[in-house]
Amino acid sequence: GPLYFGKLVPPAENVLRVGNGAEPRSFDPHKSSGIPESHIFDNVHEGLTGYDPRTLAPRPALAVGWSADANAGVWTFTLRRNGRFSDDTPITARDFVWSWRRIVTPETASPYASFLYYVKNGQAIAEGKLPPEKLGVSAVDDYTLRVEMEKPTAFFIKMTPHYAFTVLPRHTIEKHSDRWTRPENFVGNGPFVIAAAVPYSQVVLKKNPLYWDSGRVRLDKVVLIPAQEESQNANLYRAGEIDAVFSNYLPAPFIRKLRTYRDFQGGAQFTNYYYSLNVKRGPLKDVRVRRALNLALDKKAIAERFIGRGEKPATTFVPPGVPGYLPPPGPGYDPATARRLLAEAGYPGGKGFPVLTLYYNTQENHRTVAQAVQRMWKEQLGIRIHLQNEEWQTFQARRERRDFDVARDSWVGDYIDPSTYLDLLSRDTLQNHPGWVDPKYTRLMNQANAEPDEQKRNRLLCAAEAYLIDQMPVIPVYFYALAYMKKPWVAGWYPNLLDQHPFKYVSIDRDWPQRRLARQP
Amino acid sequence: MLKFVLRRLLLAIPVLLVVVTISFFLVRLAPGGPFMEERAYPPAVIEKLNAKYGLDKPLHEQYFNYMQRVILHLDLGPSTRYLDRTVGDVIAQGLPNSMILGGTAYLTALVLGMAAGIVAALRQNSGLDYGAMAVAVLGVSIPNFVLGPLLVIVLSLSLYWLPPARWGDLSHLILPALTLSALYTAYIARLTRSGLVEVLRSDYIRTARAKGLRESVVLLRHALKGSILPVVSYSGPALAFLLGGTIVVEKLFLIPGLGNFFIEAANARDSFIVVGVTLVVATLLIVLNLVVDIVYALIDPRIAYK
Amino acid sequence: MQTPVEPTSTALAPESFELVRGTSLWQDARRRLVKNKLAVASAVVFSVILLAVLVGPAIIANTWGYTYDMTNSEAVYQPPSAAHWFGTDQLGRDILVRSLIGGQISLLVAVVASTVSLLIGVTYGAISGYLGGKVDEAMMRFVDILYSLPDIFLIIVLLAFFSKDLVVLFAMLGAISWLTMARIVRGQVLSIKNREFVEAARAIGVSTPKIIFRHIVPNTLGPVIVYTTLTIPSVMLTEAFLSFLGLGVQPPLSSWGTLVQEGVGAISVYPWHLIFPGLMMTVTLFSLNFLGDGLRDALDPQSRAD
Amino acid sequence: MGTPLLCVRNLQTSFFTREGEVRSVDDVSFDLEAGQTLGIVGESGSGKSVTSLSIMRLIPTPPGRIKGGQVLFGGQDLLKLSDRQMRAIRGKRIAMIFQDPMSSLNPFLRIARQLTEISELHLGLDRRAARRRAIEMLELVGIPDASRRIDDYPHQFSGGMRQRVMIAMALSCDPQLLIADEPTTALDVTIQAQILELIKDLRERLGTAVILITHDLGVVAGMADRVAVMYAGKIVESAPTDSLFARPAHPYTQGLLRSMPDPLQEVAELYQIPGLPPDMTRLPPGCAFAPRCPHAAEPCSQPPETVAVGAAHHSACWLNVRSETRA
Amino acid sequence: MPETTPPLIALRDLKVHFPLGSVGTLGRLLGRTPTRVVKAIDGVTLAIQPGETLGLVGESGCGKSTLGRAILQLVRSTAGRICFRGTDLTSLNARQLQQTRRHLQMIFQDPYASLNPRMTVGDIIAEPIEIFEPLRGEALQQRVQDLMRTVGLNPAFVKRYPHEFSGGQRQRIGIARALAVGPEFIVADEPIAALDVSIQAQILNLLSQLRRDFGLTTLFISHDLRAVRHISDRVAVMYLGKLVEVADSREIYRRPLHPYTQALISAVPVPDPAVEKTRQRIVLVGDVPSPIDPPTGCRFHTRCPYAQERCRAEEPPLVDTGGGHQAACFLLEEFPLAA
Ligand SMILES: Nc1ncnc2c1ncn2[C@@H]1O[C@H](COP(=O)(O)OP(=O)(O)OP(=O)(O)O)[C@@H](O)[C@H]1O
Ligand SMILES: Nc1ncnc2c1ncn2[C@@H]1O[C@H](COP(=O)(O)OP(=O)(O)OP(=O)(O)O)[C@@H](O)[C@H]1O
Ligand SMILES: [Mg+2]
Ligand SMILES: [Mg+2]
Repeated sequence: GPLYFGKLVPPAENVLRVGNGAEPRSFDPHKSSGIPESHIFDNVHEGLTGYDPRTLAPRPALAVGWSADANAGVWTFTLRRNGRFSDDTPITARDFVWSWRRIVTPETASPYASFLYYVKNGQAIAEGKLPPEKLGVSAVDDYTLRVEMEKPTAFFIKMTPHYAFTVLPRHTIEKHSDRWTRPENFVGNGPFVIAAAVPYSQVVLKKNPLYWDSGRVRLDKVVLIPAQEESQNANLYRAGEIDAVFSNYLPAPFIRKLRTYRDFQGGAQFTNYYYSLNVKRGPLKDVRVRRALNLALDKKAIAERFIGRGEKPATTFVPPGVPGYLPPPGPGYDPATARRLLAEAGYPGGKGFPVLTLYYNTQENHRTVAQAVQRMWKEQLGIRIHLQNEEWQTFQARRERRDFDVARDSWVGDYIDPSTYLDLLSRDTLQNHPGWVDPKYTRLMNQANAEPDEQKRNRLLCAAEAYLIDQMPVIPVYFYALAYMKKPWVAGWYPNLLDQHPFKYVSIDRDWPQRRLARQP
Repeated sequence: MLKFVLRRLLLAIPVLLVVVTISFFLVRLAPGGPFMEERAYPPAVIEKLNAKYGLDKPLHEQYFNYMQRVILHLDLGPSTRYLDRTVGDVIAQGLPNSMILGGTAYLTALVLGMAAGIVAALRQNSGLDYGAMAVAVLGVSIPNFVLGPLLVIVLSLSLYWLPPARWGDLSHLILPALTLSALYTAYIARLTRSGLVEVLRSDYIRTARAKGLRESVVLLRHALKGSILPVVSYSGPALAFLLGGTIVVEKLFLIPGLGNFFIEAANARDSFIVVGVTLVVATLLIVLNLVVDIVYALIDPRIAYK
Repeated sequence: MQTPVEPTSTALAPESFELVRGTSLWQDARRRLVKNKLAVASAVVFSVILLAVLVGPAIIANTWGYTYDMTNSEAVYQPPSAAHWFGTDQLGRDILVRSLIGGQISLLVAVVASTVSLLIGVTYGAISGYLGGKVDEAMMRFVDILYSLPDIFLIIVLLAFFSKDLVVLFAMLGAISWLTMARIVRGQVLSIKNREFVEAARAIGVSTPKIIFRHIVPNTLGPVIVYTTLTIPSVMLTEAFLSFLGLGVQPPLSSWGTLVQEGVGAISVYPWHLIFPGLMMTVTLFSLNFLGDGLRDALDPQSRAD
Repeated sequence: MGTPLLCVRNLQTSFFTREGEVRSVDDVSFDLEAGQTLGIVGESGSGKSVTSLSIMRLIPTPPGRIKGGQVLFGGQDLLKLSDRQMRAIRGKRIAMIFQDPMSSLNPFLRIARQLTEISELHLGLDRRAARRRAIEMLELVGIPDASRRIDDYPHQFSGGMRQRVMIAMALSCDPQLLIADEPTTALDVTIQAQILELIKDLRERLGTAVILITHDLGVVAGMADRVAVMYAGKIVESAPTDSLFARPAHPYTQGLLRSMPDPLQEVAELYQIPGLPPDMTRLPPGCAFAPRCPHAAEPCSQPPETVAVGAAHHSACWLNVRSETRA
Repeated sequence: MPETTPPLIALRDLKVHFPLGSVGTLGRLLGRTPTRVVKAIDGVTLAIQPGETLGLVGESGCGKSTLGRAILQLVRSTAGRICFRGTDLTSLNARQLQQTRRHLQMIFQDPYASLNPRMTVGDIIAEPIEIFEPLRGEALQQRVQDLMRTVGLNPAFVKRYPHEFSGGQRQRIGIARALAVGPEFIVADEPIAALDVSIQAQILNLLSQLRRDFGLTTLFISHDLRAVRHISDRVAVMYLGKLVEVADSREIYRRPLHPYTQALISAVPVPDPAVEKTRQRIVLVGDVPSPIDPPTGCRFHTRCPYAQERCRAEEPPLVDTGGGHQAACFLLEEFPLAA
C-alpha cells in the first residue's frame, strides 16, 4: 500500500495548515482555557519563557535569565531589551506586572487566574480580598521582574511557558477594551500575529516581522481550521487540505489502520483516563469494594484492544514521563483477589450488591470503555451496573454535584509535574469529583508542594500517589497516547507529552523526498 | 388580504414572545451553566462572570432585563460561548451562510424531487416509477450523517473532485447541499407523486386530454397545481429549518452557519445565543408559513382567508 | 321469465330480497391490500424482520452463545465470517445480535411515533383547517411555537426533571413528530373543505366532527400515508439523537439508529459495522414504504383495478 | 350518401370491478356521415357516455378497457393510433362536451386559461388572439359580461354557465365531429335553443357531424337525423328520427316515449317502465330488457336478433321478428 | 293559495352577493377588495306553504341554485331573512342548525361533485339515516337498499363508489340520500336533468307520492318546464336574481304574464320532429345582462320586445294580478286585461 495517507502535494507557499479542534471561545488569553485556543495564544503571545519543541522544558523567551532564592520563594527574571509588541511598542517589566495583575483581577474573571495563586496574594486578589496592586510581582527596573511566591514553589519555572503568564499589550487593551482581540486591532508579541479570524472557518496567523527572533521563524502563515468532527480532520488531511492535526483529533477506529502509514505519529501523552468513585455512597464507602472494582478490570484489554490507539493501561494516577519522578507500583489485573475482597466486604459473588449507575458523557470512546467495564464487572464480580450517558453539561453538573456512583473522568496536565494531577484530590474542590478528602493525603501533598528540593519533593509525591492508589477513590483506566498525523514535509513538529508544537520551529521542508531517501541506509 | 398579512405579522409578535420566554427558561432550567468547564473555574471567577453577564440576579429579573433589552433596544445580548462576539455578530455571520446552504439544498430538492415525482406519476407502476421511488426511500433511509461521509469518500477522497469540508467557493457548497437535499428530495418526490396520482384521474384531467394537450402540458398546467399542496405545506417548516441552520450537515462539513453556532452554544449553555437563534428560526418559520398560506390561495382559488 | 310489475308496486324481483352486504372504505381497503402483490411481499418481508427481531436474539444465544452485550477482546472488529455473519464491533460483540436487538426498540419507536403523528397530527390539522378563522390561527401558531422551541433543551430539561425511562422517550418523540403532519393535513383540508361533497354533507346534517373525520380526513390519506412512512426513518434517527442526549436506549442495548451512528465513524475502515444494521433498517423501511403505498392505493377507490 | 365520417363497429368496452366485468358497451355499431346528427337516447347507465369516451379513447384504464371493435374516423381506426396521433385528433377534429360540466373544468385554473389553451394549441393563435376568441365564444354561448367573467374560476360560475364554458371549449376549434354528452341539461330552454342553434350552424357551415346524447326527446326531435336507443350496453333500436317517434318498434323505446309528461294532459301519475334497471355485471343471457318487458315471452331468453322494421329502422327484439314474419 | 296556514319557508328580501376575485390573485393578496360583486340573489321575497311543490325556473345563472343553497344555509346570505316554520335560520347556532337539517334536505345540481369519492353508495345513502335515526345493521341496510330501489338504482350497487356510476345513476344517489330521512322540505336542484324519461317519471311519481302521503314540501328547480308543470303547484320564474313571476302552475302555462316567461314557455322543445320543424319560438334578442352590474329599472328591459322608457328607469314591483298570480311588469298596468 501507499506509504503516506492521502494526497501528497505540499502547499505552494510557506504556510502550515492545521486542524485545530474547535472554534475558539475567545482570543483573549486571559479569558479562555481551551486547548484549541492555546494553539493560538502560544504563538501570538510570548511570556518569560517558551516551550522547547521536543522536551517542553522552558526556554528563554522575553526572559534571558532567571534565578530563585534558596527555597524558591522569590524569583527574579532578566528581560531582553529588544522585546517589542507587534506594533513596535517596547516591552518592559511593567507590562508583565500589568498583565499578571490583569489576569488575577476578579473583573477579568480568568479561568487560569488560579495559576497565579502560586504568586503571593494571588488567590486573595482573585477572591476580591485584596487589590490587584498587592500581587507579588514587581518591576525592579524596566528589564528586571521580581516575583514573590505565596510559598516556596520550586516548579514555578516549569509553569512560566504557559500563556497565563504571558505579557499583553496594555496600551491597545486600554484603547479598544473588549474588542482588542479583533484582527484589525490585534497586537501581540509572539512569532505570529492574528491576521484573520472567520468563525468556523479559519484563524490565520501571519509572521510577525517585529518579533525578536523572527530570523528563525520559517513559516509565513499558519492557518488553523476549527475542524471539530474527528472525521473532518481525517478527511481534510487525506484530501491534502491540512498538513498536520493535533493529537486525538482523529477517529479512533481509523487509528488502528493509520498506524501503518509513515505520517502517523504516536508517543506518550500527559493525559490520564479514570473513573471517579463516589466514596460517600453505598458500597463504595468501603475501600475493599473500591479495590475490588479496580482489580477486576482488564485494563490491558480496554486500552490495547477495545480502544487501541496506543493507550497504555494505567495502574497509577500520574501519567508517566515526568523527568525525575518515579511512580509507585500499582496493582494489576487480579480478578481472584477482587472477588475475595468483594466477598470480604459482604458481597460474595456480587450478591446483595446494589445496581450502581455509571455515568459518562456521550462520546464513542467513553461508551466503549463503559461497556467493557460493565461487562468485566459483571463477569468477574457478578455485579450489575447501569450505564447512563449524558450530554456534556448535564454530566459535568452531575459530577460537580457528586450525584453519581461511578463517573468517567480524565485530566490533561497543564505542566509537566505530578502535582498537576495529584493536587486534584488534595482539597475539597469542584475538581475533586470522588469527594475523597483524606487528611493524610492532604498533609503529604502540602509537604511536597512546599519542598524546594526536587528529589525530596518527588519522593513525597510518590508517597502521596501510593496512598491515593491504595485508597482507590479513583480507578485509573489508561493513559492517553499521542496519535496524530503530519505530512512528511512538516518539519520541526515533534511528539511531546503536552502535544505542544510551537510554530516558531516548524517549517515546510520542500526537500523531504531526498532527505527521506538519504536517511535510509 | 393585505389585512390578512398584517394581522398575521402582528400575531407573530405574541408568538415570538412566547417562544422567547419558553426557550429562555428552558435554557436556564437545563443543568450546567455557561461557565462550566472540565477544568472547573474557581468559584470566585464564576461569580464574577455571572455578575458581568447579569446571570447573578434572580431568574425573573434576568428575564425582564433580557426582554427589555430585546424589545427596547433590539439587542439580543452578548454571547457567553463566543466571548468576543455578540449574538448579533453571530447571527450576522452565521445566518447568511446557512441561508445559502439551506436555500441551495431546498431548491435542489424541489427541482429533483418534483422531477422525480412527476416522472414516477407519469409512468405509474412502471420500472421508472419503482426506481424513482426506491431511490426516494433510500434518500430518507440513509441519514445525512451517513450520506455525507459516503459522498465525501467517493467524491473528495477517492476522486478528489470536491473539497471534503469547509466553506468558501461554489465547490464547497455542492457536497453539503447535496447531502442536505437528499431527504427533502425524497419527501418532495413522494408527496408530489402521490398527489399527482390522485389528481390525474380527475375528470378535469380527462377534459384536458380531450383537448389534445400534450401529456407534459396536462401534467404541468392542469395536474400539478391540484397536487402540489402537500409539498407546499411541507415546504414551510422544512425551509425554515433549512434556512435557520442545520446542525448535522454544518458540523459535518464545517460550515460557518447558524447551526454550528447554535449547537455549540447549546452545549455551552449560552442562553443568549440559543434564545437569539431560536428567535431567528421562529421568525423564519412564521414568515414562511405565512408565505405557505399565501401560496395556498395562489394555487387553489377556493381557499380564502377571512 | 317474470311477469311485468306494476309501476308503483313495491314488489321486487326475487333475487333482490337478499340483502346485499355493504362494505366500507376500510373493509374494502383490506381486500384490495391483500390483492396488491408488492404490498403483500412487503408485509411478508416486514413480518420476517419483525419475527427475527423478536426471537432472533434468543435463537442466536442458544445456538452460538452470543448475546448482545458479550464482549470479546480477542475478536475486535472482525469482518463478517461464519462465526459472526455480520462481523463484530469494537468490543468484539456480534453485530447480528446487536442489529436484531436494535430492531426491537427502533420498531417500537416507529410504531409509537407514527401512531402519535397520525392520531394527533391528523386530528389537529384537520380540525384546524376545517374550522378555519381564529381557531385555525391559534392552533397553527401553537404548532409554530412548538416547532420553534429548541427541542434539545426540551429534552435536557425533561431529562433533568423526569426519569429516563422509555415513556419519556416516547412522549418526546410523539411530541415532535406530529407537527409537520398537522400542517400538511391542514393544507389539504383547507382545499378539500371547499369541495361540494363537503357542502353536501353539511346539508344532510352531518355534524362537524363527522364531516372532518368521515368526509375530509379519508380524502387526505394519500399525503398522510406517504408522510407517515417517510417519517418513520427520521423518527428512528431522532431516537439515536435522543440517546445521545441521554434519553432513549442505553448501552449495551442498541437501536438501529445508534448502531448506524456508531458504524458511520468507521465507515471506511470497518464498513460492516455500518452496512449490516443499516441494511436491516433500510429493508424494513422499504417494506414499510411499499406497504404504505399499497395501503394508500387500497384506501383510494379510484386507484388501480381490483 | 357519401362515405361515413365515423364508423363504429362492434365496439366493446368493459370495466373490470371487484364484482365482475361491467360490459358498459357491448357490441355497439353505428355510422355517421358528415353534417349528420346522431341522437343517442336510452336508459341512464346504458353506456352512452362510455361509448363516446371510447371513441375519444378516454376510458380510464384500468379499470376500464376497450375490448374490441373498431372506431373508423375518416377511414382511420382511432383505436390503433399512437398517443401522439390521437392527440392531434382530440380537440381539433373530434371535440367532446362532457356530461358533468362541474367536475370537468379544472378548478385551479381560470376560465380564460382553459379556453385559450385549446385554440392556442390547435389554431396556433397567440395569447391575445386566443383570448379574444375565447371571449367571443363565451358570448356566443350566452355568458353575459364575458370579457370580465373570463377571468373567474369555475366555482364562481353557475351550473349552466359551466356547461356553456364546456360547450364553448368544444366548439372553439371547429371540429369535424362533435360529441355532445347531454350538453344542455343545465340550461334553460331559451339558452338551450341558442346553443342548439349554434350547433346547427356549425353543422351547416362546416359539415360537422354530431353525436348528441340526451334524455330530452324534444331536443332529439329537433336536432337529430337518426336516433339510436341504448339499453344495457347495446343499441336496441336505431332509426331515422321521424320514423322512431312515429313507429317506435322496441318495447323499451315505446316505454320511454310513454313516460314523457304530456303538456296537454293532466295525469296524476306518469307512466314508468316497471322494474329495476339491470345490474350490468349480471345480465340475463337473453334480452336484457326482458325482465321489465310487458311483452316478454319464451324467445327472450335468447339474445335477440337485430332486424329491419322499416327504412333504415332496426330493432333488436323478438317481437319485431315475429311481426315481421307475420307481415 | 289561501294565506291561512303559515308558510313552511318564508324568504324576506333575501340577498346573496358574491365578491369576485378577478382583481387578480396578486391583487387579492395585496388586499384590493374586489370591486365586482355578483348579485346572485338580489331581493327575493317568497313563501312556500307546507305540502306545496314550488317550481323554480329561470335563465341559467340567474341564481336558482344560490337561492336553494341560501335556504339551506350553505351560503351566507348578505341580507334578508330565511324562516323555516317561523324561525329565522340565519340566527341559529351550529348545533341547532344541524338538528334542523333533518327537515331540510337538498338534491344537488352537480351529482358527482356532491358525492364523497371515498364512500360507497351504501354509506352515502346510509349517512343521514345514521345521523337522525337509530337504525343500524341489517335494518339500515334494508332501508338503504329499499331507497335505492325506489329511485331506480339496482341494490347490487351498494358497494360501488361514485366514480363507477353513470351521470344519471349518480343523480339518483343524490336523490336517495336527500329522501333518506323523510325531510319535510327539500330543495331539488335539477334532480332529473341527467335521467332518462322513464326514470324521470319514476322520480316525479315518487315526489308526488311523498307529497301525497307525507306532505313533503319541495322547491323544484328545473329547466324542464314540462316536468315543472307536471309536478308543481306553483311556479316561480326568476330572472337575474329577482322573481319576475309567481303563479299557479296551470295558470302560468296557460297565461304567462311576464315577457320573459312567455319567451321561456315558447322555447320548450316538443318531442315530435314534425312539430319541432315548424314551431314558432319567441327569440330573445339584445344584450344578455350580467349580475355584476344588472341593468337599471326592469332587469329584463335589455331583451324585452315590449321595453319602454319607463322600464329603463324604474323597477317594476312584483304585484298580484289576482288569484295569487304575481308578476313584475309595467305592461300589466297598461293592459290589465292581459291579466
Ligand atoms: N369506472 C367505472 N367502473 C365501473 N363501472 C362503470 C364505470 N364507469 C361507468 N360504469 C358503468 O358503465 C355503465 C355505462 O355508463 P355510462 O356512463 O356510459 O352511462 P350513460 O348511458 O352515459 O348513462 P347516463 O345517462 O346516466 O349518463 C353504467 O352502468 C356504469 O355503472
Ligand atoms: N361561489 C361563487 N362565487 C362567485 N360567484 C358565484 C358563486 N356561486 C355562484 N356565483 C354566481 O352567481 C350567479 C348565480 O349562480 P347560480 O348557481 O345560483 O345560478 P343558477 O340559477 O343555479 O344557474 P344554472 O341554472 O346555470 O345552474 C352566477 O352568475 C354565478 O356566476
Ligand atoms: Mg352519461
Ligand atoms: Mg344552478
